[in-house]
Amino acid sequence: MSSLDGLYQELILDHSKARDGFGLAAEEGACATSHQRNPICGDEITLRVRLDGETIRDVTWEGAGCSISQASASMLTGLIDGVDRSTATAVIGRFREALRSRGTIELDEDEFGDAAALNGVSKFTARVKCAMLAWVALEDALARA
Amino acid sequence: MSSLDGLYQELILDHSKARDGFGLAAEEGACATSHQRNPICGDEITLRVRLDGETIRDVTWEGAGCSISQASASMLTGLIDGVDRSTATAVIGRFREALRSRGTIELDEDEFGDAAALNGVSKFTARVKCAMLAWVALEDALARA
Amino acid sequence: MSPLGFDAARARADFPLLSQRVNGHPLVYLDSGATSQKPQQVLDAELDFLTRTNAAVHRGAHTLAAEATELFEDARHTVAAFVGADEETLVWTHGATEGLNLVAYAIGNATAGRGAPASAALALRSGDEIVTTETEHHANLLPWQELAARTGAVLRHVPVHDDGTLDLPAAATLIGERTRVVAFSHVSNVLGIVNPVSELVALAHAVGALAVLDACQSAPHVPLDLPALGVDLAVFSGHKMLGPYGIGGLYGRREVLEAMPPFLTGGSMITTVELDRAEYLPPPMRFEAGTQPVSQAVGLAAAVRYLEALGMPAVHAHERELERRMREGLRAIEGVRLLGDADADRVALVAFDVDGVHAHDVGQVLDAQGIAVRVGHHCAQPLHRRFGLTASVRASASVFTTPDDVDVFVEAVAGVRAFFGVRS
Amino acid sequence: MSPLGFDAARARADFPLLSQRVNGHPLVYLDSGATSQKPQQVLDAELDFLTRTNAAVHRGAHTLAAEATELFEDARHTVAAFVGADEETLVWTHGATEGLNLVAYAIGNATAGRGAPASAALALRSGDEIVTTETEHHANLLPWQELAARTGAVLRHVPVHDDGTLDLPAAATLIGERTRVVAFSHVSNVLGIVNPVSELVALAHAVGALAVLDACQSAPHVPLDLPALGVDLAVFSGHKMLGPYGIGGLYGRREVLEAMPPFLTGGSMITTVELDRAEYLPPPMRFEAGTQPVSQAVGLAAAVRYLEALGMPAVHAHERELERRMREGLRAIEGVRLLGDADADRVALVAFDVDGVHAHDVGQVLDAQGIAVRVGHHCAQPLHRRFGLTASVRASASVFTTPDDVDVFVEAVAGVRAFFGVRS
Ligand SMILES: Cc1ncc(COP(=O)(O)O)c(C=O)c1O
Ligand SMILES: Cc1ncc(COP(=O)(O)O)c(C=O)c1O
Repeated sequence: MSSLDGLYQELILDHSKARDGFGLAAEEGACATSHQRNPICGDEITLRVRLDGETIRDVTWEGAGCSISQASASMLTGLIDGVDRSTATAVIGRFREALRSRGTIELDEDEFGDAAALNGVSKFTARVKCAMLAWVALEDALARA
Repeated sequence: MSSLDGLYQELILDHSKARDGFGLAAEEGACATSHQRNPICGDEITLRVRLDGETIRDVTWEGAGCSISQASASMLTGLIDGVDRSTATAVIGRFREALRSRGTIELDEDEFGDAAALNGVSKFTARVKCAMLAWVALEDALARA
Repeated sequence: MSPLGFDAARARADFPLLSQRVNGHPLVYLDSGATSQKPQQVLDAELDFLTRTNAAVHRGAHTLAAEATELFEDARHTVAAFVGADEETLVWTHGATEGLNLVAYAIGNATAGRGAPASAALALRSGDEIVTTETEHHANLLPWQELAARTGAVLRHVPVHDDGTLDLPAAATLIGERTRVVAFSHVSNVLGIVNPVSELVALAHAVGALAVLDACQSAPHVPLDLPALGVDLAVFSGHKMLGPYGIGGLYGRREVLEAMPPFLTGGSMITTVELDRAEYLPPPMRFEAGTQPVSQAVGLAAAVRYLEALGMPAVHAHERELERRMREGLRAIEGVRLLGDADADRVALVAFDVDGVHAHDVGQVLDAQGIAVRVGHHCAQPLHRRFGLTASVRASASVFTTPDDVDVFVEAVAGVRAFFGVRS
Repeated sequence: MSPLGFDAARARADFPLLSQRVNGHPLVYLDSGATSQKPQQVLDAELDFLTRTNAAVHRGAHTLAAEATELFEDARHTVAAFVGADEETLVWTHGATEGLNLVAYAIGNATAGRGAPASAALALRSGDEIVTTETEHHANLLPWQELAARTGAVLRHVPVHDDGTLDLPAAATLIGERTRVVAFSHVSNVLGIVNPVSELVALAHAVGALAVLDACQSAPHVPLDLPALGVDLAVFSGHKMLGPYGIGGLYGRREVLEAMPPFLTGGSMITTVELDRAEYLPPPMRFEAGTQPVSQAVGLAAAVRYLEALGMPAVHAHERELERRMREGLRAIEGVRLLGDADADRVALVAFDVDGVHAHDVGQVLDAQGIAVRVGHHCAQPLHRRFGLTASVRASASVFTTPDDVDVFVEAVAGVRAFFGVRS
């Protein structure tokens, strides 16, 4: 199960249980919310950020899904808090690129923090959508805000 | 072209030009008419018989089609004139059986007269419908009468 | 070998795909409910057709066209006989989804005034009811939803018990005077239980409604005699019964097909076409517009002959053995819940939930061991919602599935919760 | 070999079926307009998929399913690129007939109030007009007749000149304020003439009508760039372009596909399903209900790669040479009349009448010499009526057709009238 261990790194299993940011905050002040769904497995997420000018604050989310999608949302929460919008958008773009690269682009730990543990996902093309779910929600929320 | 000669016997080519019974008679007295169409090639025939009690009289027809269908209608005209209905129905049945037999059942000249020359058709499954067209029209006309 | 002399290991050797290793393990393919693998006999039949006889059917006078037409119509005869039907009552479709849409649209077209005078009997009035069940595949829900939306008809749904059996007393109440269509699956693709067709047909016919059967998940697994079941219409898909993609069948009682206006229109289903109007052929050709999936029909006939050579009663007995083994094995695993665990007549298909582990993750762990199962809602979202889930894991067997395959699978499921560190 | 370096004899060697003898003669297959033969590369691609990768796409998490999904989506990319389109604008269908029905039914569904708010723009009002042409295949006539009958729209038809070219001034008059759809073929399957797409698209767009192109007979023969042609929607069939049966494509401009309500409904085209309602995915998946013809999509991609390796400009040049040779040869035969003999841009397809000999009989005589042509109305009854015929003989070529094939064919036609004793 070595390729499997590459996918389900310890950090992922931990995040999938800890779920940082889980529990949607009330809509107060300048907020942006997005609901995303993976039609294949029925997984869904609702993600909300508060905006302090151009700065993202208080990422919270709610939803059900596989360990990859839950861990990814949890990791995103920590990564993006306090970051400004344009940086966040760029980070999401690079995350997507790496995940779609079939293992040819590595997620840099300096840039992606815990989320770098999602590296292994890019070799499992069917799971890329799971890992992307929260990130697509954030992208969509920012685009609407 | 030997198999072709088996299909297009001299008698068939002659009948396809002579076309006995061609030219639809006016509807007078006890008549039965049927219009049949081969949807594949667009060939059609309208066939009419006069009924003298149970006896078939004056078979006439009109229509356009390939040499096989025209010859077959022409041959049918001579064969069926003066025959009684139930005999005609039986003859049509045996004709169909022979044509669908892929060459295993021969058309008997005593029973089928000139139409026995259509024997070769049964080996050309795509042409069976052409040869049957007038006979199906007669069958239908009798069924309605 | 089973008592019936059924040798799945020997059948397995006929399926070239199954000889491969996946992730270093021998492939255990338990996703036949989604699509089955194809035996060499089917691949050969289609290839042979394409390399020796291929030509447009029902059209040319040339030799190839005549031969192709014969093979195509022989295939219709073979497949019709497999479901107990006459060839004139079997319409080729591209699959069950198209078949169900065909029926729904034909009824819609009758409602819009199309078709022969007899078609009027199929027309729906606002407030007429269409009854399906809570257990249906989306293919047997959405076409009816859309038909209802277009015609003002109302949808009703027969509920399902916790054990996966349909609530027949509720069905008897639901199916009433206004009911015009009762559409249900022979076997649900999530529950694996053989539904009581005759009872539902009787309820439908008692009120003059059409009984429409989705036989997708029964055709490859249980002996079928559609006319004997009394259904008015039934659909199945070739790719789920060892045949090619893109081919399926719609069976219809003669009178019902006769009354249905066309659905798809185009070449080869007409007698006369003018620029502004057309006349249509009788069934089955009325419903077969355009170039048909000819090589696939020939392939499906080969699939059906393959199943007949094994013998459908033997296939069903084999599957009953497998399903018992699967269910017993899974029941013994802590945290595993089966969806619809009734000891009814069944096919070898089970869906289950592993407490604390998402279906996707279960599937991934199995895949790493070479075991292919399906995860998700299996195109039955309402049924999953009914069981309080969004997704489940489904294992489904076929003629080539061995008891060993089942054991490997059960053992792998038993290890899943430990892998994810879920405490019992 | 042609000046462009096109070697049809070498291509011919790739087609296993063509090596056979028919009635004692080498097969001369001139029925590609009905269905083309398939090169080994296509047969191999499909077989390879079925024996190594086959699994349900877009669904499982297991390894085979992931690989199958990739091949399936790569195929979409390849086929889309072949017609100049982005993959999101290519919808899989089972063939051109289904594609045209999809468009007509989607418009019908929009008229019935289905779809998103944007769908309302597609709705027809009574008296709205749908324009096709006198030259259309039944597949591009009947779906519009049925749509018109259901919605109260009116059909109009662009007439055709004796030489087979469309009457453009008449089209300019016909296409007016009430016109909502202009549907026409790129190349008629009887005339072989490449129609002036840009002119017709301009007329359609000038009045805000949708331009729908039937590209069945152009896709295998001329380089295609559908977005550059400006059409809103276009259809083609795999089996006419060296690919498998049961697969085809519908190209649509993004905004148009976006506005279209679904046609077939079922699995894999939804986001959420409840018992009484559902939400649908965006295009192209919104239009791909149920199990798709996966191996056939992979096969069609291989066909398209085969054509691209030959080079579509070279293919077209090769065909132009063949069509000139055919038409010159036939014109020289007494009693032979060509349907639509304009020296326009053409593909290598000609239909003709032999004075005094029925098309069926002509076909039979050619078949006896191993030459496969099509006889009948070729699903274009109105066009035949326009030319005073019920049936004609059609010869149609492909990449594997050699000048020798054409010569054998022309010589055989020259002998037909003598065989039937028709005096000149
Ligand atoms: C019960 C049931 N009905 C309908 C379908 C749809 O079949 P297809 O996708 O082959 O059209 C399926 C399979 O997905 C099924 O399992
Ligand atoms: C011009 C044209 N349109 C449409 C069709 C229908 O294509 P299919 O039968 O593959 O659906 C054909 C072929 O028969 C055709 O030649």
